[in-house]
Amino acid sequence: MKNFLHSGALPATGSDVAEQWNHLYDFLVGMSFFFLLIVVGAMLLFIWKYRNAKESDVVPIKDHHALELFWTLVPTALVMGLFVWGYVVYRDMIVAPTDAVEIRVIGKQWLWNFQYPNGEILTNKLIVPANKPVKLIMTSEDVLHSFFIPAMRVKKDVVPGMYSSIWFKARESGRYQVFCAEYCGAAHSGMLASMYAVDQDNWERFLSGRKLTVVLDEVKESQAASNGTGGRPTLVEQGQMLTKTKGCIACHSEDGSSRIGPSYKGVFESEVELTDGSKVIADENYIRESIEFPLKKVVKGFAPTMPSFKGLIKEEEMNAILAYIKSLK
Amino acid sequence: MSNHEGSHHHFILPVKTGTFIWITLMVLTVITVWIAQFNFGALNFAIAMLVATIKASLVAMFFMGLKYDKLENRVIFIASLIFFAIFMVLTFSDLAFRGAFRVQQPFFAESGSQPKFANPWKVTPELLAHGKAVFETNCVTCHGAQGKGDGPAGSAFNPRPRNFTEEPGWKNGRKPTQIFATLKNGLGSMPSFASLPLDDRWGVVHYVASLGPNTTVVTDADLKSVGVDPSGAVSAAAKTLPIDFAIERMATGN
Amino acid sequence: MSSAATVPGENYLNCEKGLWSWLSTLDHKRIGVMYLFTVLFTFLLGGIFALLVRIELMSPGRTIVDADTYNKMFTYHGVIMVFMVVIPMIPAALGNFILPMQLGAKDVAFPRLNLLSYYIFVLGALIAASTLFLGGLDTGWTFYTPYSSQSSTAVTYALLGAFVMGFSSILTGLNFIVTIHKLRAPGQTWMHLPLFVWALYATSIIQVLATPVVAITLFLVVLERTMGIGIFDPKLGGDPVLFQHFFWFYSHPAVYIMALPAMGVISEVIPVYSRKPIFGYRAMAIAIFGIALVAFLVWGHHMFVSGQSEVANFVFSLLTMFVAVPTGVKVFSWVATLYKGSIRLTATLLWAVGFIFIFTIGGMTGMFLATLATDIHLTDTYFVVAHFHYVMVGGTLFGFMAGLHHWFPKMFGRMYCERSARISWLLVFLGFNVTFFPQFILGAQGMPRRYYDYLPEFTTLNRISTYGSWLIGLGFLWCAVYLFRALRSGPKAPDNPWQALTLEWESSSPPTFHNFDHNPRVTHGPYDYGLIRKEV
Amino acid sequence: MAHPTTEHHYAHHFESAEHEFESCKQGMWLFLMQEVLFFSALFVAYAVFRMFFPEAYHQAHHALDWRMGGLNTLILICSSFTMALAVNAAQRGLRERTVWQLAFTLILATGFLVVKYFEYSHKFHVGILPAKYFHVAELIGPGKEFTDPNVPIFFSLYFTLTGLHGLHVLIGMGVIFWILLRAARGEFSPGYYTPVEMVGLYWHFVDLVWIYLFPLLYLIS
Repeated sequence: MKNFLHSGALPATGSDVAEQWNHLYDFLVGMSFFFLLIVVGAMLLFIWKYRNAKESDVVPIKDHHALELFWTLVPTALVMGLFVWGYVVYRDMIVAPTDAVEIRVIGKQWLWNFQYPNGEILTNKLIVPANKPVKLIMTSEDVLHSFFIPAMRVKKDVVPGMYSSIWFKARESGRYQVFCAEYCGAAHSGMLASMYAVDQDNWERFLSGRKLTVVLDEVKESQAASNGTGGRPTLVEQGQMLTKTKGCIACHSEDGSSRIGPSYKGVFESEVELTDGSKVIADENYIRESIEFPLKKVVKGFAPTMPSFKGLIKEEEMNAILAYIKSLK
Repeated sequence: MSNHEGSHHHFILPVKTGTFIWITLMVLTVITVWIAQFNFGALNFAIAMLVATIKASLVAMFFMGLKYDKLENRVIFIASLIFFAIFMVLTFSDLAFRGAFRVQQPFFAESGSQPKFANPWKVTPELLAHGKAVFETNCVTCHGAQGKGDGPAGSAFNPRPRNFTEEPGWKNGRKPTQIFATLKNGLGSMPSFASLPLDDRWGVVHYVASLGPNTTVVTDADLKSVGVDPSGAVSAAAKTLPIDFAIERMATGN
Repeated sequence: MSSAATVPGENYLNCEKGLWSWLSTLDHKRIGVMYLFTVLFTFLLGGIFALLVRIELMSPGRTIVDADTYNKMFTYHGVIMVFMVVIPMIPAALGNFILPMQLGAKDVAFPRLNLLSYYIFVLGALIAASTLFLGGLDTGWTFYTPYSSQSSTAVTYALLGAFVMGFSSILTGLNFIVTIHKLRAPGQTWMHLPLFVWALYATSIIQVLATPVVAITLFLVVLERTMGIGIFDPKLGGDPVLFQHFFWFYSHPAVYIMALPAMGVISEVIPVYSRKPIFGYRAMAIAIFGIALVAFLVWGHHMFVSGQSEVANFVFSLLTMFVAVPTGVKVFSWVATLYKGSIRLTATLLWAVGFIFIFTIGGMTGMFLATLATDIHLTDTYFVVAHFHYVMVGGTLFGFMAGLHHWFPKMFGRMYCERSARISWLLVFLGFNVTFFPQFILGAQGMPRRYYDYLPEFTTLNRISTYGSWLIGLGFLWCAVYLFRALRSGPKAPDNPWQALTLEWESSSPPTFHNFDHNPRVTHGPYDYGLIRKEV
Repeated sequence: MAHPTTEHHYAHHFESAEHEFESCKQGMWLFLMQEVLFFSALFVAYAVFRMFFPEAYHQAHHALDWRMGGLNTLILICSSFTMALAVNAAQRGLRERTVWQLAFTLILATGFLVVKYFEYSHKFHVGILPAKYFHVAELIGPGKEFTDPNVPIFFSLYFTLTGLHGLHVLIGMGVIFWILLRAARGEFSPGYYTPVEMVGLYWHFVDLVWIYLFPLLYLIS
């Protein structure tokens, strides 16, 4: 029964709270169908039964107090019960255990930065320990965003000038999708992040800056794409992944279409015209400069809106991104 | 509509009653001001509101004639106040209980990443040179290399970017503190440059101020007005960690 | 006053001729008709945007437009549909025409104010529409700060447009309240008022009480943009969530400005076509006011994840639960009215039946969103999109269509083709469910709303939804065709084609300039079907 | 005091002049109802930020001169009184007195705006502007420095509240002038004085709002 209701209709159940949430949701679905069946069933039955009945056969019933009382009081009791149930689950959703791992989140148009206790900052990549409560303390740099992990059934607006928080405990390690759920402008739908729940050993490795022993999903995907050559992904593939995780593709397409900024396709070593009319060759230096100081040399026809990524991209990552852009002839 | 017929007597407020109400209102106003001179703590607010409500009731009941009006009209007016109260109470059910998470927001307070220049509000030739360098990376696209507002990207904007070499037309004024505020908050199409380090910003401010005629100097009073304590690096106003500073630190990871 | 002598065949449509006689008319019927055509035009506009939005969402990534354009399209769809279609649709268009007639009055209390309201509405709509040529509008219809105070699009004009339209709504409400209080015909006691009047009465009260708050709120955002007052700007010490309180203090009751009149229409239609008194008249009237009152106490349920305090979440969730009770009473009473009636399944009743089906789904899914825990996951996803379309489109629009088909012969003196009307209903009803039911599943799966691009796994349901939207479009297109044909060459309508008992049917079709040839006197309840005959 | 109604032609959908008058009056009360709610959002915002930043409110109110505010309160109360007298005169058919009282009301309203003008221009001069443009170039006086960072938000509310109220005063002056002309033309009588009474209600409401604004803005301890 549960599988029938959930298959395809709900995201994965990632935590114990999500499990509780599912029960409540199931109840609501059942209740809705029950009432819908009563209302629509009765309606169709009456219409069918009394269609074209003679007007003289009409029984002019004006009211029935007992019946009315019944369908006032029963729903009242029902919704009160529903409120209590909803509130009980809600308490579990918002009150974080005191031993939760705290990770800070900053939303900005249109990416997520995650700041870890060890000082690491990752963009659009949230690494958390599995089976341990995690509390996210979030704020925004510009407009409203909303941090939403469907599998954990948690969501909270990220508000400038204010800290909001959510918590969850992922049951299993793996990749979970993160969305921005509050409309925040042009690339709202590109403001995605991946959450990776890793086991205790890897979490400690991550905190101490050592190499993880697990291969994160996105790398696995690219392995499959690289046609079974095995081993680590190529530099170009890494670069492609990075443009996704850093949020670049929210504004820069890889297929030649214009978004907020120019497309990567064919840009490398081409001559681009800048807003001041001068022309530059888009070589490694120019692209790197544009990533770190985006407002310095803006391509003609585009607004100077890109945030600086200085300090957010490691040298190795920069190399991979450049290699990737170079590959898009 | 028989219920509307008949010779209903319009109530006419007698001049004598009106005069009495008027005098009472004047006296109550004087009382409000007088009481405000004493300090009863939280009670002051309650007293002020009580007196105001007495005055308002007098106006509504007599001048507006609600005391003698139809029930319907009385209900209408009182209902509007009830819904006002609902609005207030339910909004406060959020805001009065939100305190813990709120970030106190200083408006011009700056704070101390390790600056290259101490007290950057004091002009020095080195700071000016530094400001020129910062200007050339961040501002020339719109304001032009000479600061004449003729930068290449500037042509896209309406109004055009400020010409720094002219005296008139500065929306926020061209005292250094005022330029500083513009840098911090942005103006029209110009984005905020609050993310630049403090001394970078002051450098730009001095450089921009030096481009035009009649360079003004920063006085201690000016600095105070933007929340900078002239004697030290951090303003006393920044008792709590300012949010943009916090974000800056978080984003750069130090 | 004595009844005006009428020339046979003369009615409100032909008593004066020329465009100017329309533009300067003080006749509530003509103003109602002008509203009707204005609203139908804006509905067409909003509908085109809706179809474009759905086409863009046919496949992930770019389909026809870029992200910026998409954001503007859904914003225009929302702004037009909310402020220019569903809010004025029933009260201003149908209400203006029908309300005074149901009361037995010659006009609304303040005819000049009524015309002024219309022009204010048009002015506001034009100001808002001017943004189309001034850089567009990309904030979403909710205008949430700080995005709306920072967006470089023509937000200021859109806000001013909505601000101006707000006053049209307020003045219409004011006018209706006084009309209902003061202009009832002899015998038209409170307990003899048709439920449509009750519904418009409650609606008007909401309009007068709530609309000024959104007016000032939008104005504050204008000041924020132009003068930097910073009340909603966290950088200046303001609070962006406060905007949401102000906004929803109006916009939640506004949902009932949209839904209550539709409920009123349904309460008119069902007794007429089942030849039976409405079940539980008194409870129905009380329920209307119950809903209107609770409407003001529940706005915070739009903000469960906004960062508002847990106390507020608790209070608002609890209060929201009570909306279900009067709404349930209404739905059950409608169904009970059908019991042992003599059902004539006309197109009008079909729209009403469609209303009950869709509104029940809309209401039940509202429970998911009122319940704190489930709301956390579902809010800001397509679940919400589906829910409010089930309430707004399924509710208001189906109610409007029922009302339009019910009163069309009275308004224009022509009959439409019943068969065509049923086909149109079938297309819209099927199309609606095909469009929006998949969106419940999309939302439960976690697809956030206002997304230009989406993950590949959401493709199938999105595509089904888009196909459904074409069915809806087709249905309304067909509806426009047969109604237009009826206007031009439909058979002449009798005065009371549906044998209804409410007062508006006592006048000729179309009504004369003064509505009635005699001064009407009410001697029976509005729904005394089967009771009057017995007395006779 | 029921007067013959023959001199006023009421609209065709009313039964009598009395009926029309009562309807208009109720319409006016409903209009005032929406006015209450119109101002309510600003009062809620005022209360919210007062709760958040009590110290800022306290510091900021030093920049407002309670003498000016008090004077304006007295002016408005007087104008309310003259308005009440004008309505009284119109009800009794005293045409000349109606005109005079309305003229007094207009003069007092002008006085209110003049005082307001001095207050505003002083603030603009010293750099007290809505929050984003707030830049105080000079200190207000010894011991009255703004040290709280949220002072500007108070002035945003001050300008919005008093500005909107001022706008109401301005509109009020317009309609008072309009009925003054009509009264001078002798259009009103004991049988028909609806516009005078309606404008009177509006004007008292404007006074009513100020009665609260004065202590809320000028007298914060």
